[in-house]
Amino acid sequence: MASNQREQWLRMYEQMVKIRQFEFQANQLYLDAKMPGLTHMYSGQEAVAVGICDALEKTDSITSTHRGHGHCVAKGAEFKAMFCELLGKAEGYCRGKGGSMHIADQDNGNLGANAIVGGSAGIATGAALTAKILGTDSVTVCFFGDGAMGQGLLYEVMNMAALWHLPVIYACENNHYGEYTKTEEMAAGELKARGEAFGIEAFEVDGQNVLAVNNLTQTLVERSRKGEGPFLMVLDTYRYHGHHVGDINRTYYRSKEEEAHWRDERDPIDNFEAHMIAKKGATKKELKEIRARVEQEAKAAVEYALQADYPPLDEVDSHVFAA
Amino acid sequence: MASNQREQWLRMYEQMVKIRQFEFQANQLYLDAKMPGLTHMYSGQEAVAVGICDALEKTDSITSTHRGHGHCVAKGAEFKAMFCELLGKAEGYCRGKGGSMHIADQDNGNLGANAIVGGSAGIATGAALTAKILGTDSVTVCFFGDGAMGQGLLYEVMNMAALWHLPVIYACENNHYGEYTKTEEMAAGELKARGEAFGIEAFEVDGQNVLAVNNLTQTLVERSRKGEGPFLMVLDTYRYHGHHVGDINRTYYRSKEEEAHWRDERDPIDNFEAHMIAKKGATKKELKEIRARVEQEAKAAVEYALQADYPPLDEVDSHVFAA
Amino acid sequence: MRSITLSQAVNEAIAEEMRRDPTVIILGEDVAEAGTPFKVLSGLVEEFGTDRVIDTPISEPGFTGIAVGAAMTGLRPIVDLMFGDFLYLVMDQLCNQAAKTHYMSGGKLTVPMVLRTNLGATRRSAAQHSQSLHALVAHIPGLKVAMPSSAYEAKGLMKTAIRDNNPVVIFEDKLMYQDKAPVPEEEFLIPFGEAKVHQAGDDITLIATSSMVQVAQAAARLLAAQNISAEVIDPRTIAPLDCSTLIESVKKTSRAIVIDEGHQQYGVTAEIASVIAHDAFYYLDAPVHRMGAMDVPVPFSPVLEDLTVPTPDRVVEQAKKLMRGVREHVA
Amino acid sequence: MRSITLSQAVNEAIAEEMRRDPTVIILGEDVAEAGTPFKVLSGLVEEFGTDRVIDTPISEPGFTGIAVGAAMTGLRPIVDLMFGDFLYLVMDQLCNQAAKTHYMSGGKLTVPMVLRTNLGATRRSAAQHSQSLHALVAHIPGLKVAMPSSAYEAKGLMKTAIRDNNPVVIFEDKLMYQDKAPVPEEEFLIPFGEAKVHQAGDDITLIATSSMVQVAQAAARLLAAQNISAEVIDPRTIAPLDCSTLIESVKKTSRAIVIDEGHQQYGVTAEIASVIAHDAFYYLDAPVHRMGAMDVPVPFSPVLEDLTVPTPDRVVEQAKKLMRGVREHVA
Ligand SMILES: Cc1ncc(C[n+]2csc(CCOP(=O)(O)OP(=O)(O)O)c2C)c(N)n1
Ligand SMILES: Cc1ncc(C[n+]2csc(CCOP(=O)(O)OP(=O)(O)O)c2C)c(N)n1
Ligand SMILES: [Mg+2]
Ligand SMILES: [Mg+2]
Repeated sequence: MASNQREQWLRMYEQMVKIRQFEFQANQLYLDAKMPGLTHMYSGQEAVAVGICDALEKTDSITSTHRGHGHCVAKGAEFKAMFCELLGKAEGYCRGKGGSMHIADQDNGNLGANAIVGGSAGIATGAALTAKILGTDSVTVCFFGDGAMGQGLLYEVMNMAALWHLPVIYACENNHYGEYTKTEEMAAGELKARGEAFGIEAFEVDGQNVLAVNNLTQTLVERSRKGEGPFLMVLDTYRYHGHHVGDINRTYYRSKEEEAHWRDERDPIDNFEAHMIAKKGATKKELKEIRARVEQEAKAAVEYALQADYPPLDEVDSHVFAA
Repeated sequence: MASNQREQWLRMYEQMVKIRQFEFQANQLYLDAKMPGLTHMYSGQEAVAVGICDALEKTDSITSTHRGHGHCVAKGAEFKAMFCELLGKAEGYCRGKGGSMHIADQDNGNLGANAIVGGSAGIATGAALTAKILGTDSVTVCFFGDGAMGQGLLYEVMNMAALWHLPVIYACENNHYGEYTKTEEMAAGELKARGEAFGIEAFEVDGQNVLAVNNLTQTLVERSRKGEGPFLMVLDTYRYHGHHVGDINRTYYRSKEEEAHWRDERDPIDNFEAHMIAKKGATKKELKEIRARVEQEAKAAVEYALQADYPPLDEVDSHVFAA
Repeated sequence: MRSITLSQAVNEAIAEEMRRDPTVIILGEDVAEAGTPFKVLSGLVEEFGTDRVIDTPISEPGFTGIAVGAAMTGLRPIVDLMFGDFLYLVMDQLCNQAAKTHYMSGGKLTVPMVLRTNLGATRRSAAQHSQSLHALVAHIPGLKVAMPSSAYEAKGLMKTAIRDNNPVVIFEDKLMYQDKAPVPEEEFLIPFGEAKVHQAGDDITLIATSSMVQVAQAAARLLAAQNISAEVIDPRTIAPLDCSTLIESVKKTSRAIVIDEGHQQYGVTAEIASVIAHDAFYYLDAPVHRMGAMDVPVPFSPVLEDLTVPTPDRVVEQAKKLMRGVREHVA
Repeated sequence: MRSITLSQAVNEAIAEEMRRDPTVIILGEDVAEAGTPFKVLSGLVEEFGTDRVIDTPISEPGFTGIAVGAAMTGLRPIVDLMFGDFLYLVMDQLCNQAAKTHYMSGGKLTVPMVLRTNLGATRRSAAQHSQSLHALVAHIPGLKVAMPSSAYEAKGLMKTAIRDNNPVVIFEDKLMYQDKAPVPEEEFLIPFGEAKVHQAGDDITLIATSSMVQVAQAAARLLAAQNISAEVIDPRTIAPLDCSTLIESVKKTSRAIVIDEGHQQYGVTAEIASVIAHDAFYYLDAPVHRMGAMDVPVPFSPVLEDLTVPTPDRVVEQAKKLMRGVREHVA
């Protein structure tokens, strides 16, 4: 196995573990009543964010969603500033003003989570327009859920992206539910066809397989840089938790068996771990060390964030306008 | 030829002639500076409105557009109340309050023109929802232009119509331009595919051939009544005038040759006339008499409307709220 | 009298009207089995079925438009808009279509629909889930706007809204869903355009909407302890607005504070304050004071968010300034 | 000084800024070859090409959203919204996204975009093409709102808008596009938040926005003939609002009328009137009077439409009532 491939595998593994760990701690903060408000867990979908973001450069952009911690970590964010943001602290990525649903990390190209379902489709497409007009070769990935396929805005911007050949990849994370409703009850026809109808080449991929996601993304990113975009990816995936941390009793909309199936059979981290070991890309011990290290980092970051200061009160009316 | 078919042909012919004549007079009113504001001519597209509306019952509904006179006539409206509306007179369908872009004729099932491109897509779909919930067997046709395919609202409601099997037919009048821009520059992919992607059976039809339009519509209306809807029809057609009556110099966006081609080769009235005569459905003389009678009716209605009263001034703040 | 929560009151109102009138339906996201994320509609789908309690895709403009068409043709749809912040998405269908159809058709078409949504910050939900956007719709002729301040008002106003032949937007305070209040078991409706004097007083009038009525009442109690007698008035509907009740009160007290959770700039406090300052001009002993939410997007951080909304203490502080009536304290 | 039309002024402003800064682009329907239906942008595509003057599909929410993203990443897009009535369609992208991004990101992301659109009735365009909806956006923190009242203002405000690092909404009066005014050939900018005193006066202050400035000026001339000296002030931007110029004027004149073409209820006149009634309270000799457009959808029929908008005669009538200052004439 080539050392750069091994490196990449370990990097993606670590990023997936980081996301899982981040969400574990965030959920814990909620359960311990230390988190203001609610938050939406990305656990289960790690291979999507990581497989995609690993194929991007730092100068490429992403837009994210209400379920955005995974995208944020995968695009390079640090635990400390993320936890600070989730707790409304001044050292958060947005000085505590955005919180979980608006976390943004411009330096790493994360243009922000968005609490309006589908709300960032225009932003992502606009970032791609910038790339085209300024002649940079950067690519933008727009993450959104199957539920966001209900928003007409998406089709408006996909149409323009297609007309103008913009370097944008629409990444639909089909986790089979929008809140408490199954995708089939919300979406007629085929999701993939919804890109194709607007002249966009579209792909379906197993969103639990980080290598499959990564390979496809690498191809599409390369093609996007050559002006062959836009593209639509529909990624089959699953969220392990409820819609948000408070959605505990959910058997009325999905069965425990279904949840168990995804966790037991299709976990993106477990399966990648098995794959790496089988292919001799890593040893069990190595991987265990990574998990232990990430857990320590996460715990330390949580401790740090809990102790960190809130923003000074006079910041309440700063940043309404830029200078 | 069966007498009921002959009757239908003559009826459709007369309706097309009425629309052409209505628009001729409306344009004349504009040129004579007797018309408040601007208006959008339907001339050239007659076979669409007539072919479709002839397949509907009075209890079926339509929603219309800024280019709505044709739909209004085809669904059964009278010249007098229409011209009164265009001139802002009290005897207009909307007491002069709506004007050309908002003309509605509830008694005949015309839920109204709409000055927001695509703005009536929700209304039409809602009317179909009413039919389904109340168990009437009425069908709604939603008229809109190729340009309206840019509005995301359309896809949102098509999706719901498909999910809920609503009796609605989306009739896209592709006249190849939205204002001063060609459809190809506004719409990526295929228009028909945009219905199909949302699980809607879609059809393309020659919008200049009133029989083709009518036949297809009859089938779709029947199927809609059986709960097999929704459907999308994309009708190939052409507007003879500019985008609105004031759009006179238009060679910068479309050629005189193209305009001549459509007028000379594909005129829906001329071609239907030739067809009827060839098939012995009517004589030249009969048709000439129809044209003459319609012209007289139109002129009389214009005279009437010009003399009619404006609404009393105290109506300015009535009808803001229903009792 | 029994007490029920605001959530139960809304649920009862809708259930009663749905029993009474088979044309009443509900459209919205997760309104059926889930009974909405706030659980306000729990049980309705069980009673009325999925034909009348309809789960939609996440398509606010679309299902609002569908409601407009349904209302024009014989139904009385209730649109459930999960957060008031999503109003921006439905403005075209609500303001260009629903609000204008009756007028544009010269009185022929009617649009009897209700859009129920919510308002209110301090729930740690950040800038896109905390707005109080009622001023936007109150600006548009053709819309009625109701703002219940308790379970009692929530029930009576909702029933009136459903029976109204016009588009009505009704804003519930999302922090108040679990608050209980006495609500009669017998049927009642609350007419639109009638303000409620929650508490009579002589020295100053506190006019407050929705979530801010509790704030005004708390302030009134604190003021009473300092021998200042405050009258607390709740317009209940801001369109139509019951100007005369407000003005008569201020003519009596000569001082007023208007408290509302929408942004202050170009917001509801401006309309109400300017109506009073105009019509009670010759009776005022001090300027009419406005207290809206701060003119900032709602910040996530709890320490900042709490600063953005009027509180009883801040109302008391202002009331005392106005009572002193000293010029330099007022500006 | 040469005189040019408001349309030319806008065109010049944009052309100058596009020459100066290659990141300025235009997005909208029929903005390129057609130069917009009002022909305001004629010639720009010839100079700057279709890469920078971009015809869009009829997708207002979509291209506004694209502009937000473009602005966040290095461009300065000008969004052309053909009619102000279509604002409803773009409210989410404008108010939930553009307006809040800088704040929500703790000051990291900026959204330097301009949304240019129009307002104004009496063009016989009926209810969906005649609205003046500037109050809606002025209510939202994070947006700046400019309202030029002449070619001069149109040029100076547009240039400032394009250079501003925030989302700016600029409303042109569609009936004024052919109106000429002196505009210097040399470059100039008009700062936001500075009202302009078009005419000094002693007896009454007429505060008017956009289309209503001409109405106020005409009224002032009529009043002068009756020995009433009116001061005419144009805020030029309603967000930020130059309160102090307005207040100083009213402190001097002791009377004010606020004139604006938006609907009166919950509109711009309410904000301005309540600011004055508060801050100039001790100086007022009569209530501040508001004159907005009637609270009705704009009717098509010319005889009705003309009733809905303030006119010089009606301003004069009100001014004279206020000058008499007699109680019963005011209410
Ligand atoms: C415009 C809008 N409508 C509704 C909501 C409420 N809401 C938040 S998340 C969500 C479900 C989104 O589903 P999906 O896009 O599939 O994302 P997932 O939660 O499954 O990751 C809904 C309805 C919202 N935030 N924005
Ligand atoms: C939402 C909206 N955007 C823009 C306009 C301005 N406008 C009026 S008609 C029109 C073109 C519509 O094209 P199409 O739907 O093809 O209808 P056609 O005029 O060709 O019949 C445009 C852009 C509008 N009225 N509404
Ligand atoms: Mg989902
Ligand atoms: Mg067209």
